[in-house]
Amino acid sequence: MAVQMGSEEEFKTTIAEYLESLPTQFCRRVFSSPAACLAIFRLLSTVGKQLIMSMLYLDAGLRTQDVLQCAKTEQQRMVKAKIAQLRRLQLVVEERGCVSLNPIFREQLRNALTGGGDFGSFGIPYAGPRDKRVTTAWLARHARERWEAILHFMVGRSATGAATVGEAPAAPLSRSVRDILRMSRLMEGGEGGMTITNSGFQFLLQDAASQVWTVLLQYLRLAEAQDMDVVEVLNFMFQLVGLKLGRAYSTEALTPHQRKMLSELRDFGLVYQDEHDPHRFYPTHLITSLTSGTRSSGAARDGAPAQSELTLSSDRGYIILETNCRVYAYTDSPLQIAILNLFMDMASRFANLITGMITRTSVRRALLRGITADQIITFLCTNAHPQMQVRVPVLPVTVTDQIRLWERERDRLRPTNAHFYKDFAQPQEFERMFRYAQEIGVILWANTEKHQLVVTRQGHAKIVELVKNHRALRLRFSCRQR
Amino acid sequence: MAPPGNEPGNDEDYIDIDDTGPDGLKGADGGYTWEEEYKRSWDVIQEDASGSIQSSVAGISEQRKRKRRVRDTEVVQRGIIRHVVVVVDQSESMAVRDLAPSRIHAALVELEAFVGEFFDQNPISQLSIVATKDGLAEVLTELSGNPMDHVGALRDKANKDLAGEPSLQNALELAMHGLRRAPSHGLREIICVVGSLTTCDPGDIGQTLQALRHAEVRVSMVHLAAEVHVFRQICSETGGQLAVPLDADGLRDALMAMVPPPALSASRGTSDMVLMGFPVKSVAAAVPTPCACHHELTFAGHVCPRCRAKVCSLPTDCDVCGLPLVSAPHLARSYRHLFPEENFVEIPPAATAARACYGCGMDWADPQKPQPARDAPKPAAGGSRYQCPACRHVFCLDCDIFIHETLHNCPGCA
Amino acid sequence: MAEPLESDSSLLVVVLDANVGAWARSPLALDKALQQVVIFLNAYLALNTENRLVVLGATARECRFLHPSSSRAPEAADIQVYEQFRAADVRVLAGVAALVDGAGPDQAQAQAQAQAPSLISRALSMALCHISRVNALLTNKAWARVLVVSAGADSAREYISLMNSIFAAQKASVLIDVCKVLGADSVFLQQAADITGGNYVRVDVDAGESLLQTLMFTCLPDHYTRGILNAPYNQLIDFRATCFCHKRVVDIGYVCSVCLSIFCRTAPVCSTCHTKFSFRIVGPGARDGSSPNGTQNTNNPQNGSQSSTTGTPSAAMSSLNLG
Amino acid sequence: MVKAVKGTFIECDPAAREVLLRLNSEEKFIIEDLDSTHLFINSTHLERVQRALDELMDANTYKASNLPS
Repeated sequence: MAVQMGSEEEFKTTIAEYLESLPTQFCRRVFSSPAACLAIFRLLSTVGKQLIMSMLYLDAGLRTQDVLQCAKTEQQRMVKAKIAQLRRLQLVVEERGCVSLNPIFREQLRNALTGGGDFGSFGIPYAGPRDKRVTTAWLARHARERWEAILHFMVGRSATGAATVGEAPAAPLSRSVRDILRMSRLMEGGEGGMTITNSGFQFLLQDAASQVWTVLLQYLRLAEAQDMDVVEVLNFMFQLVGLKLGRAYSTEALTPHQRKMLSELRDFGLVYQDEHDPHRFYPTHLITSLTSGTRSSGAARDGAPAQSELTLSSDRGYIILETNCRVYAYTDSPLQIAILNLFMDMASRFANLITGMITRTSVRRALLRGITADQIITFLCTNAHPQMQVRVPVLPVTVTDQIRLWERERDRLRPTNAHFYKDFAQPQEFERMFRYAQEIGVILWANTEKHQLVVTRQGHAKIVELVKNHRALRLRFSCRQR
Repeated sequence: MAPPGNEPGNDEDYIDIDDTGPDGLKGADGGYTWEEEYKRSWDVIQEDASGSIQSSVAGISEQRKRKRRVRDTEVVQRGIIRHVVVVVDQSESMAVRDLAPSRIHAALVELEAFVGEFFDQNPISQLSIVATKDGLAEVLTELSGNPMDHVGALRDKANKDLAGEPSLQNALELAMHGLRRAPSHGLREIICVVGSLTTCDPGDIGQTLQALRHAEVRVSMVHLAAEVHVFRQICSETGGQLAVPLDADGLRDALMAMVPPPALSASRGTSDMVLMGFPVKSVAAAVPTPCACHHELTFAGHVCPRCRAKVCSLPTDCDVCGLPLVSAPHLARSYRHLFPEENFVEIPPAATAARACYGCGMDWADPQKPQPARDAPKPAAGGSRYQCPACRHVFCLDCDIFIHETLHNCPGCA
Repeated sequence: MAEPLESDSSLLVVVLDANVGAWARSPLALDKALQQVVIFLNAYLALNTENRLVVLGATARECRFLHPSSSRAPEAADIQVYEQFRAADVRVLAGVAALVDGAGPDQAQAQAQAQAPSLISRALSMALCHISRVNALLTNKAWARVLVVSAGADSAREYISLMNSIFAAQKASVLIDVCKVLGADSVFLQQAADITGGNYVRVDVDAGESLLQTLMFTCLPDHYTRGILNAPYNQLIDFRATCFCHKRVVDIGYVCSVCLSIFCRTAPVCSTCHTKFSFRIVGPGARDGSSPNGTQNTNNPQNGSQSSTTGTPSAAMSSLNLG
Repeated sequence: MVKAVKGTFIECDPAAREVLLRLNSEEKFIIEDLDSTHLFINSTHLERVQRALDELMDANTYKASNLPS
C-alpha cells in the first residue's frame, strides 16, 4: 500500500505542479468555477484539506503562528510545508504573518458546498428522454473497452504482447489518441509502425487513475501547443470530474473548444457520446472517479452490484504472489496477461486463471525494456488480490528483495566521461595540477606514485586553461632569460 | 459439542467443526476428543449447483455464529467485587517448548492480557500474583487494584528463570493467607497456571483443600500438560474449573473464560456496603507535583477525596489512605454483568414487516430488491431475523451478536 | 490496522438531536442549525470520495436512519449542487422534516415529548451497530467516528445504556465527538467524548460562536489528522458519581457490593437489589460507619418507592427487576 | 610532456574488471588499467562492453530449472 500511495502522491503532484506553474491571472479564472475549486481541493493532502476547511468560513485571516500552534510540536514543520504548498497553488495568501484563503477560491468553494455560484458549473443535465440502453454498467464496459483498446494498441505493438496474446482486438485508434501517445513519448515512430517506448512500458504498469492523469496532462500540453485556452480546458476537465456517473448531460452550453475536447476525450473512453445525437454526453467512471484516492477499492466498495463493474478490470486485485515467486493471476483479459507477460514467465493458462513465475530471465527482460524493479513491485502491489492486500507487507519480502537484487546486478559498471592524464614531465607539474584539480574538486581518481590523474570533462576544460596560461608565463620567462 | 458458554471467542477466521471449548476435552458424544474419529473440516463443505463452495461456507459460518448467540441470560447475582490470586508455576516443567516459544513465555504473555482484560471488566476487583518454584512459593505482587503493578511483575525478567518443582500446597496456603485480609463481601478466587504434572508438598494437600473450602475460596486451574487427579479434585471441590488447553489459543480462551465475574452461589456470605472514593480529575497545574503512586512529577492526576493524595490512574487504591478510588464510569462498566440483555428470538422472515434491520438500518438479504442508495452497504447476512422480546424490534444476525457480545444493550430498548 | 493511514477512508455517523421542544428554547433555530450542519456534511463528503456518511435523527420518541435510507432521493436535478452532496442533503432535510412533523399531530403528546430529552443513547447504539456491520463487510476497514449534535439535557434513564454504548465504542476505537448547541453541559456526553478520545465542544451561540465554524474546526479532522493536530482543550470533567438515594454528587460514597448502587449514607438494605447488608462498613479507615440508626431504617422504604417513581439510574435498575 | 586522453572512467567491482580484461584480450578498448576497481576505457566501446558484460554475467548464472506449476 505504501508503495502505491507513493505513486498516487507522484501523479497528484504532477497535476499540482502544473497548476503551480500557471500564472496568477490564469489561476483566478480557474478558481472562478466551483467545480474546479472542488476538484482541486480534493487533490490536496489531508492536512491541506483540513487547513482550508478550518479557514473556509473565517473571513479574517489567521496568524500563521496560531495555525502552527494547532499542530503537535513534532508535526509543525510538516504543517508549515503544507501551508507553503497551498501558497504555491495560490489557494492561500500569506501576508504580515497572517494566512487567509484566496478570496475567489474561498467564495467558489463555499458555493460548491452550499450550491451557489455560476449556473451549471457541475454540468447541465440533458432534459430530453433518457436512453434506456445507457446504464452505469454499460458505460463501465464501454469505457473499459475503449481504454483497454488503447493499452492494447500499445502492448500489441510490443515484442511480447502480440505473440502470446493473439486475440488482441486491433481497435483502430483515432488520430488524436495517436498524437497524444506520440507526444507523451509513450510510443514512437510514424503512422505505419508505432512502437512502444520504455516510458510506454512504465505507463502500462501504472494504475488506471495515474494513467488517465498522465493522458490528461498530455492533453493540456497538446492544447497549449495548439494554443487553445488552457484555462477553458482545465475548467472543463474539472467540470467533467465533478459530473455524476450514468447521467446524461447536455452539450448545448459548451463552447466549440469544449465540444472538440469532448469528442477527443470520447476516443479515450473518458466520456461517451452517441455519434447520432451530439446533444448529450455521459461521463464514464474513468473520469468521474479521478479525484477519489487511487486506492481502487473494487472489493472494498459496498458490494452494490454495479460497483464491481465500475472498476477497470485492472482495478480489482487479482494477483497472488507466493514467496517462491509463483504468480497466480485471476484474469482472462488478454491485456492483463500481456502486461504480466512483461515481467513474468507464463506457465499455464486456464479459463479465468493464469499461473506463472517471476524468474531472473523474465525480470531481466523487463529491465532491458527500461522497466524498473520498483515499477514491477508497485504494479504487483496495486493489483494484489484482496486477500493479499490485508497482509503487511502486501508482497512477500523475499520476492521484492530478489527483484531489486536482479536489478542491481545489471549495473556493475559506473561509467563517467572523463580525461586521463599521464606521463607528466616532472613531479611538481603533476603536484600543481593535482592540487588545482583538488581545489576545484574535479578529481575522479588519482595515483600520486605513478603520477596519474583522472578528472571529469568540465574539470578538463579548466585544467587546460591553467596549463595554457602557465605555459604562456614560462614562455615569457624564458624570453627574458635571453 | 462443547457447551455454548465456553465457545472460544476468536475463531472467526477458520471453520472449525469439532470446536472444543476451554475445558472441552469432552467431545461431542461425551467421550474424549481423541477417542472420536478424526473430523476433517472440509468434509462438510459441499459444492452447490454452480460448483461454488461459497454458499456452503457462508452457511457454516452463520451456523457457527448462531451457535454462539445462545447465552445464559437469567439474571444472577454476580460477584462483582473479586479478590483473585494468580499462581504461576515457575518450575522446570514450564520450559517445555510445546507452546511456542516456551510454556512459561506463552503463559506470561497470556497472563498479561488476562490482567488487562480482568481489570477492564472487574474494575473494582483486586489481584495478586504468587509464583512457585523449587518447592517454595513467593508473592510477586500483593493484592491491589492497579493493573500496572501486576503487568510490571509479569514482565520481570526474573520470572523467566525456572527451577525445581512447584509446590501447589505452599502456593495455595500462601494465596489463602493473602486472601484472608480480603473483605468477606468480595469473592475469593485462586487461578493457577501450572505446567508440572507433579507437586512437591510439605504436608497433606487434602487439609489445604478442606481449608480452601472452609474459606470459600474457589480454585480454578489451567494445566498446560494434562489433567491430573489431585488438581481436578481441588478444582471441582472448590467449585472452580480445570482447563487443559490444546494450544496457545486454547490457553488464552481458558484464561479469558475466567474474566467475567462468576455467578454467586446462594450459600455465599454477607454482602456489604463498600466505602469508595470518587476522585476529581485535577486540572493540569502550572507546576508538576509528585504523584503518590510512582512518586514522579506529573501535571494531571486524580485527587483522593479523603487524603488529597494524587494518583495517576483509576481504578486503584489510594496509596496513602487505602481508600478504593474509582470513577463513576468504572462502576457503570460492571452494570452489564448485572443486567444481561435478553436473548433475541429467531423469527421467520415473513413474520415481520420491517424492511431493514433496526440496529444497522441495512436491508435484509434480498437479491431481487435493488440497493436503495449507493452508500447503503450489502444486505444483512442470511435471511434470518431476530426479535427482541422486550421492544419487539427486529435485528439481523450480525447486529444480534454485536449487541449481546459487545454493546450489551438493545437499541430498541435503550 | 493499528495506525490510521492518510489514504484510509473514514465513516462518520452524525446523530442529530431533532427534538423540537429543545430547539424551541434555543437562540439558534432548528432550520438554521440544520443548514449549517448540512454544509458541514458536504464538507466532510468533499474531503474524500471514499468517505461514508450516515445520519441518524433522534427525537424524544423515535430514532431513525435519515441517510442512507431506503427512500430514494428525489431525482429533481439541481444543477447548482454537486451530485454526491445533493443525495445526502435532500435526504437529511426531508428526514428531519418528517421527524418533526411526526411529533406534530397530537399537540398534547407533542408537548409531553417536547419536555422529554431525545433518545441519544438509542441513537448511539444504532450507530455502533451500523459501524460494526459496515466494517464487517469492508475488506479495508474504515475509521469510524460519531458526531452527536445535541440540544437536549441528560436523562438519568439513559445512563446505563449510554455507558454501555460508550464502552462498546471505546472497544471498537470509535471516537465520539459531541457538539452541544444549547443548554447546560451534558455530563454523560462529556464522559462519552473523554472516554472514547473524541472532542466535546459547546457552542455558545449567544456569545456569537458559529456552529458551522466549530464543526469545521473541531469535528472535521479524521483519525489520521487528529494524530497531527492538537485536541482542543477539554475542561476538567466531573467523574464523580451521584448517589441513588438523594441524587447528591458524592466524592466518598457507599457502594452496594452486589449491584454497585451508590449511596451517600449507610443503609441496612440496598434499595436497588434489596440485598441485606451486614452492619459494618468495609473499606480501610471507614471507622465512622457504625450500625445504622432508626431514622435511616424508616426512611429506607420510602427511599425505595421514591427511586422507583423518579427517572433515575436506580429506577432504571430496579425496573430491570434484579433477582 | 603530459598526455591527456579523452575516454570513459569506469568504476566497478574486481570481478567485473576481470571480465573486462578478458574482453579486452579479444578486442582492445582499455586505455589504462588503473587499479583493481578502476579502469579507463575508450568511450566508443562502452555500449558494446556493457552488453557483453551483461550477456556474460547472464550466461554465467545458473538457476534451478523452474518447472511450471
